[in-house]
Amino acid sequence: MTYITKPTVHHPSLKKNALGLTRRDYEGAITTLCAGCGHDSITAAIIHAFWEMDIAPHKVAKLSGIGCSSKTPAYFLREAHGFNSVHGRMPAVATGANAANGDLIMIGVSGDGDSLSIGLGQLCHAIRRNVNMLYVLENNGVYGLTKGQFSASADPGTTSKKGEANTMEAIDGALLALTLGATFVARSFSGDKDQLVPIIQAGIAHRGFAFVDVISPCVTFNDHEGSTKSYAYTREHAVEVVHADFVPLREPIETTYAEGTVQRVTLHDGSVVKLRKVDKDYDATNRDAAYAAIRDHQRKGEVMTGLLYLSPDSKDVHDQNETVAGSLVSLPHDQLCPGNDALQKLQQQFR
Amino acid sequence: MTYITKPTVHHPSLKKNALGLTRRDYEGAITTLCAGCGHDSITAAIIHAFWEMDIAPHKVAKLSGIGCSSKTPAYFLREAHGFNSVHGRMPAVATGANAANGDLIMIGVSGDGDSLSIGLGQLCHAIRRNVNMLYVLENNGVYGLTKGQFSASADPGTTSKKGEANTMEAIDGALLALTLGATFVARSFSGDKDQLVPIIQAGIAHRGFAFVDVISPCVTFNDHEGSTKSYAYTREHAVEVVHADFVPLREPIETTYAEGTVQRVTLHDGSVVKLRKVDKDYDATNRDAAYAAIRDHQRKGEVMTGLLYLSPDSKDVHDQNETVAGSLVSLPHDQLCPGNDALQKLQQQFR
Amino acid sequence: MTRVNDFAFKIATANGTGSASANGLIMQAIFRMGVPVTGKNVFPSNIQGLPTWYEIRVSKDGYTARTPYFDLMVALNAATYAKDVAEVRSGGYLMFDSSWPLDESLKRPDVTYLGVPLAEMCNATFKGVRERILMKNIAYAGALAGLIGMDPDVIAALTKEKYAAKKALLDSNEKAIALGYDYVRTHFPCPLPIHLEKMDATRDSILIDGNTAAALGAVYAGATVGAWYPITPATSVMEAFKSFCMKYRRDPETKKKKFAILQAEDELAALGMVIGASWAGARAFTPTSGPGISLMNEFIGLAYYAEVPAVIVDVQRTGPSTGMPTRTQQGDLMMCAYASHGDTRHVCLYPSDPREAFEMAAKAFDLAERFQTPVFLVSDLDIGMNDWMVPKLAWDDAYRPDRGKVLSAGELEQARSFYRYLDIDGDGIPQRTLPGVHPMGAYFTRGSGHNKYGGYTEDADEYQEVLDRIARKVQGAARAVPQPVIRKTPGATMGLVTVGGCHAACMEAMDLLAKDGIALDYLRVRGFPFGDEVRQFLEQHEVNFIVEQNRDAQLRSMLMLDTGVPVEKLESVRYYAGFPMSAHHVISGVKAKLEKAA
Amino acid sequence: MTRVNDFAFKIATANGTGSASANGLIMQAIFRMGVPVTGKNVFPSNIQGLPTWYEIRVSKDGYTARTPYFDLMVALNAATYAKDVAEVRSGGYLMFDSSWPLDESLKRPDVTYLGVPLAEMCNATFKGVRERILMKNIAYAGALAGLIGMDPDVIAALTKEKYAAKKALLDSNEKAIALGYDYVRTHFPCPLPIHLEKMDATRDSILIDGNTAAALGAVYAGATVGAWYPITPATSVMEAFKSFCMKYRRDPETKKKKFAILQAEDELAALGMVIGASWAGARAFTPTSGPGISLMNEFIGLAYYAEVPAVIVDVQRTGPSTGMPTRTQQGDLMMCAYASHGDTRHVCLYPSDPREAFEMAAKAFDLAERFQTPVFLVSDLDIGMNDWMVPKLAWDDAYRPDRGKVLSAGELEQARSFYRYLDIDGDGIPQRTLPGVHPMGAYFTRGSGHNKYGGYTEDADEYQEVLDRIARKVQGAARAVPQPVIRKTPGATMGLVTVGGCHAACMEAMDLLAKDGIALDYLRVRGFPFGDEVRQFLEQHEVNFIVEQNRDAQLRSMLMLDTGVPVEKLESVRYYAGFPMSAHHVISGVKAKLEKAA
Ligand SMILES: Cc1ncc(C[n+]2csc(CCOP(=O)(O)OP(=O)(O)O)c2C)c(N)n1
Ligand SMILES: Cc1ncc(C[n+]2csc(CCOP(=O)(O)OP(=O)(O)O)c2C)c(N)n1
Ligand code: SF4
Ligand code: SF4
Ligand SMILES: [Mg+2]
Ligand SMILES: [Mg+2]
Repeated sequence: MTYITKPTVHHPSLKKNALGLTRRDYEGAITTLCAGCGHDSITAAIIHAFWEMDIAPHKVAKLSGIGCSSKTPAYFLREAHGFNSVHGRMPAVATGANAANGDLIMIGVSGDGDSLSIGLGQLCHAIRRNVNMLYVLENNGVYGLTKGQFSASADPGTTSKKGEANTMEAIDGALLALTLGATFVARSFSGDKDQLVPIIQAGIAHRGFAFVDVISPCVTFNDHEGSTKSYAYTREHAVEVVHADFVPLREPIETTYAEGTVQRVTLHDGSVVKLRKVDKDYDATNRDAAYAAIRDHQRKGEVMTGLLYLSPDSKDVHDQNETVAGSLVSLPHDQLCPGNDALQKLQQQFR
Repeated sequence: MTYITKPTVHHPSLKKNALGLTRRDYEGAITTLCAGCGHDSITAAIIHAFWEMDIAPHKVAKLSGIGCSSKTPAYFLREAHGFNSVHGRMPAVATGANAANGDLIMIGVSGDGDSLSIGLGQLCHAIRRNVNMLYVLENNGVYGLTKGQFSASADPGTTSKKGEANTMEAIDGALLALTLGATFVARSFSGDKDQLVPIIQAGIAHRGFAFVDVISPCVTFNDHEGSTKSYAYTREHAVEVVHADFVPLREPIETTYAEGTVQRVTLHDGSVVKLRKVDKDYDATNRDAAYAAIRDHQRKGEVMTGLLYLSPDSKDVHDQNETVAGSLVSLPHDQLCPGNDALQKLQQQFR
Repeated sequence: MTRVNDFAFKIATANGTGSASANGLIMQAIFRMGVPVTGKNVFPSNIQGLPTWYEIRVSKDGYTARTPYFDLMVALNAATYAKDVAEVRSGGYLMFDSSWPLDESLKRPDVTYLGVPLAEMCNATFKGVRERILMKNIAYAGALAGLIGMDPDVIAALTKEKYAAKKALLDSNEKAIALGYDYVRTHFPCPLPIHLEKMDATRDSILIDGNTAAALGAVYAGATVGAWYPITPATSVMEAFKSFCMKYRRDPETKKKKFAILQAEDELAALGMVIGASWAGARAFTPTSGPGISLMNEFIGLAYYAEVPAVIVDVQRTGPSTGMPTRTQQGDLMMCAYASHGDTRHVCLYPSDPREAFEMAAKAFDLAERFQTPVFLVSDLDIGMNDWMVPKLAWDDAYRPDRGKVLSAGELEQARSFYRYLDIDGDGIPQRTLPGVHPMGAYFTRGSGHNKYGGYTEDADEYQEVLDRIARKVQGAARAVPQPVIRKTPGATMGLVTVGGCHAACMEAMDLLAKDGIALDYLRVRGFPFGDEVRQFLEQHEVNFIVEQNRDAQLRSMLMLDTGVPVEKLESVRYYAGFPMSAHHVISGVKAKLEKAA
Repeated sequence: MTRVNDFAFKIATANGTGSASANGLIMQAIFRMGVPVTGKNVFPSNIQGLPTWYEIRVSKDGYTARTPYFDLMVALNAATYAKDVAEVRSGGYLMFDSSWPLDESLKRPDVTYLGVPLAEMCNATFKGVRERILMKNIAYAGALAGLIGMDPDVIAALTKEKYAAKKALLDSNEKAIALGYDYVRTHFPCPLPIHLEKMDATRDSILIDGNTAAALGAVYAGATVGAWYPITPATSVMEAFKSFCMKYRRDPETKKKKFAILQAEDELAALGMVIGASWAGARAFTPTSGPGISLMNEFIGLAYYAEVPAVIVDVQRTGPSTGMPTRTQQGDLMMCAYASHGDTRHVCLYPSDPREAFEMAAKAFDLAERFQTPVFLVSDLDIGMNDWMVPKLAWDDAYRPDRGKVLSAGELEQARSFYRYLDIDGDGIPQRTLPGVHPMGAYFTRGSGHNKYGGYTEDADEYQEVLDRIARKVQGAARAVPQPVIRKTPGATMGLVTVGGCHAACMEAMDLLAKDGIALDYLRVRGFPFGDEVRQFLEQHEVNFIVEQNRDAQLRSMLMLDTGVPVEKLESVRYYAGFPMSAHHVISGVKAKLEKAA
């Protein structure tokens, strides 16, 4: 029962962030996922990322669809409003929430079934709209909660637990996002917290849709040999091309790296993402290069990870709409209602 | 009223195909679209393509969603079964029809609203599944039938008739299809019948999902200055990189072209597509090169046309499923029903 | 027989030719003469070239229902001549474009034919295909003006207003009007026996369609987020909302917007956006039609069970499936009331005309927030897209949105505890908090099983407790929705019961039936769940004629289920072939039932 | 008090630990002893680690309904000890794992505690975490065997059958069974007063779940295309269909498949595929649950209006919205009957157990093709996923599919004309053709307005003619759906009316009520539209208790609407908190109503 929250007794020894909160304050209910599920590691990374960024939990809205992955918002940020919506339709709910209150810090969590099958259209359109949110796709190649059917991210040739081979093309979320003009595209691995945490942080700070595809093995249904989404396979085939360091606005930007190995991207709020390049020639602000590189690695049987693409000039829904600053929710009624005089005047038109 | 069919009196002078049919025999009801609508030209190209391929009209199933474009199946092949389904969901209906009867020659017609908004998920999954059908996206950048709202293929910056500018990224069907592993991707222009007809023919012969994006101006709502889907704009900015000639199986493959300018691809049924390359280095069987080329042209403000990509080893739904040859519909019941003896035997398991 | 200010005429053209502005001019001119008038646009589901009609009824008594009896046909579409000729009332008139001869087979001896060479005159007067076509429309308006005696000054004034800024257009329009007007005045005895005379019956009224009015209601109620997917006949709701917002809702200095309109990728997404926005605290809505409601079913259930406000405007069209998108029907009554799997029941509001569409649209937001549930504004194509004469709209500036039990940061600070789904005062309505406001307000919204504390549950009792409370809550809305309109007739023992846009036809029918000695009490439901008043009315009458526009007697079904009144008391009178209901449908329906009983 | 072959027990574990095979073994052993038995799996909506229960009822009288009275609790999950202890009947037993001491607060004086050191014994006997956990389950089965007197030979035989090919596993299993069995035999007086004795009451029966049975029905009816999207509790329908097809439907030589299973991207697509396949002439179906039906609403309307066959299996779960996905309910009755906007009405079949699920699944295809309309097989989680004892299935080899009025190429060749939507013989059912067959058969299928010739129309009369015919056609199905089951009791003046899986509880309740002198006639509806028999039954009885598993009395609503019987005659008895209905729900419901009336 996910509403059994953990005791919140504080160990005085726990490290506090600028708000005086410990990591415990960013936790949620006890997980009900299988022991060893990749999704739980992502939850831990999310907790760490928010804590380190000194974000007040209640300023956050956490949303999801349906699936094992989509349960996880219950397991972090207990002081944030959560919305476990319907299968595959979280992007729309998030889009609406963001339209209403652009001040909310929004994180959406989804699975590969939720995002790439039933929810594919909504995901694509949220990307296209550039809704200001962090979108974490917890990608295990299967439908965990319905017990192990192939999802649309299952690679061709990958076998199920029972030994059946998938025959269809896989949908690659990162390629898809780039094709749709996403402004922030990353891929990581649930087992690589060092890589994942700064990506999440950059994604939160990014103004626009930050798409993060995280390979997150399903220990119960897709962690066997023959699976390309297992721990073993991912550990072996993941290749980091670029490592993101996230530097919040108020921290001074410290020491320089060797020329050419670091790329700096300043985000909308003044924070900086420093991209330490493993591949010297990789340019994380070049959409087409990113696409080609992902395909290159794919051909080599590798899974390319890191913050793959970041658009420096991202315009989110509100920028495009030219909405007034702040939240529409807090506008007083008299600013919204034209009043009876205006109505009477208007009606001259209708005569 | 689209059921008013044209008189089918035959002019003895009309040219006949191998079945003894004239082009008139491949027509349908009189169009109810606006005079000058691009969709009508595509209808004409479809009629021509089927006639020239000597396909018996009643062997064809023609399907569509909802929209001006989706009305067009009523205007060709009156002797073919037609299915004007619901908005955006034709791919599923086509997938089912194909699963039932793989012998049907299937053509789906859709619009950019139908395919890229409400139907985006279904289109993507039909591509991924590689359903054996020709899919014609009649792309005008607007919702014609609901009077001119921007569709998801409207380019950023393009203006509506009222002068409003679109702010969102366009979804490029060809790039999307390539990203999803489509086995046949083409782009053409309703005003270029010479280019379009052989593409349609190759698409029909292709075993798998043949995706054809046809820029098809909406004269009523999107043919003004400021539109990137107008006749004028498309005429000016379309760049053909490769021209397809379709050579049916039984015709001898004639004369050779200068080395390097023609690429031959043999289709599943033995037909050949000859690709006359405008750009000598273009390789229409290289998915990544095609993607990069489309993007290149896009950056130059050009619309790249032609048969952009063709996979020589396409496996369709039935290949993947390993279905018996022929249609499932015609299997006699005794081949489908295991009978009572088998049932009694089976039930030992349930005790 | 002379009939002043009491007749109907119909204009047959092809769509996409620009006749809309001519028809608008005619409507407005009659209205400004102080004569009650309504217009019904009968248009095809395509963009250009197919037959389209505009029907105008002039009624000194203020009847606004459609009438199928046309005294004058303006037959300008050769493709529909036969049909149009057949529809003229015996003794009536047919005006046609005599630039071409009319086939003799189309001539009826009981109809007077008025040939006006519109094309010929326009071709002679104007240049270019486009202008000639457009001006032919204005010319027929001019001809009509002459035939039925519209006031030339009113027309002149209207034209001047409209083209104040466009001198060239003004000239052409004036010229075209004169062409038609002068021709009929010289060739026919004008005005015809059916004609207009000035009255003073429209001073406090406006001409407006229901979609525009509903959009205004949303603006006035303070809706800030609109999400939609285009669909006939609901599209103009959002178009109007947008244009009103552009006018009233931009920061005077920065021009920044105090609203957000999201053109969603489909209807599922549109309602998802509304749910997200409402959850975040905005007033949000989505307009759609039947197919959209079908697609929204899953999300409707989520909003119901997770108790998220949402306003859904269903501008009904003829179903099932794609049906006839440009024809009207009341086919979604049941679906709106019970949409989604599992046990659900939804608050519905039923406007009967644009004025109620305005008022109820605003009301819908109050109810959605107060009861934390989806609320349907169940309109239809006839109300939504046609031009109705209604009393002027008024707004009470004292109005403040009823946000329901939303806890502020201060209240949360004070509270010792907050449990999202707890019924603290017995009305079945729990307290609600908005994201971003206060840590104490945090809860987890879900469509899966939850207990009254907001926790996930699979426990039978905990689950049932919440589900039962929601049933009580929605039943409670019966007292908050607009109460039925009831009109009693002394001595009546039978009732006439209806919903929505059938009102106009029922009003007229009752007057006519009364002349035949058939006295009826009247009730029009305006909200669902139905309240006690509705049940009592039905019980009090020996028999109730339930008048509605669908095949399956959906209103009657809902009345049976909600009030328990036996079917024997509920005689069904239906018309559902796509046109707005007319008085004659009601009258013949009632009479047929009475005869059967006798 | 000794109770032989008439008791119930419950096993509490955590899910994902492998208890399913132990429970299966227990069920089968009892069944093979010739003793009637049913099992109900109460599982959480997650994959591993949450509480899960398996309830087994042994009933020499063959009662198969759930009973909430447990004589013996096998409490192996510390997380639910308190709840589990509370559920034991006074005088009953509780077996627990005594490897750890039981908290004193959990002790009840009226319950006998039987500690078995399962973990301890297994840890001593087996190696490795996985094997220890798995064998602990088998050990509790062994212990149970000893306690309730299962036949050791039967168990031994079953184990041998199951692990015939896996010697090592066989050894471990035998060892684990012995551990439990021997322990209880040495420590407690075995068997307990509640125990088993051999009978001969299961010879002609099988143990099967409804989803497997429905899948078999689809195979036997000749379904070749299955499209689906995974959803609890419907998933196993397609899994079973697939495994049966792999067994029976592959070409003996090439191994090529005579079927196609499409895992769709969502439920909208799944039904779209079914419609496409049916239109092309295949028998096609999709299994789903409530949320899926909600999503399918638009396509359902298309199939209804364009008259395309489609078989939809709704394995209902607890709603609304996501609800409790692993609990049962009959919450979709209304939705299935009236899904989609506009006027629609759908043929529904209501199995009450797996045997009927088999028969009606097959029947559904005949009806869908004959009436050219969507047909719903309305099952539920209890029927679909639980283990039921039912009479053996039988198949009539003389069966030939009823394809309805499908014209062959030859017939088309002969015909002078073919019009898709013409009613040629008065039954409301038009003729149909398949694509690819003959040029004469070509027509245009559409969800937009069409006339009887299959042409597009916006004409009022043409539209109505088709819509009215469809209404007649579907009403005609009332005579073709399975007729109600009726059981009369001499002297009864009251009726008990129910649907689907409530049957078992009603049967038992009627026997018990009869003992209290309450005689009832019985009717179970099996198909919709309801026929005359149903109406007559309701009318003939002073009062009818309508028993169902949903909050809003959906069956009663449908009876009211479809038969016109007044609500006063229809007393609602409901249980809807997620467990299968028990006799006591029916009895207490009926008695409460009778007392109120008295
Ligand atoms: C409309 C609907 N259809 C089907 C389901 C059943 N369902 C629940 S979760 C799920 C798939 C989840 O897969 P994924 O998103 O990959 O999450 P995972 O469990 O693998 O983390 C499905 C099909 C549902 N809840 N709703
Ligand atoms: C569920 C649903 N929503 C909305 C509509 C209304 N509608 C009809 S056509 C259309 C858009 C068509 O655009 P497109 O596919 O681009 O076709 P075009 O008319 O431009 O050829 C829409 C939104 C509908 N028919 N069904
Ligand atoms: S089933 Fe897979 S995805 Fe779900 S909780 Fe278990 S390991 Fe994680
Ligand atoms: S509105 Fe546009 S798309 Fe539709 S028929 Fe006219 S020109 Fe073609
Ligand atoms: Mg997954
Ligand atoms: Mg379009």
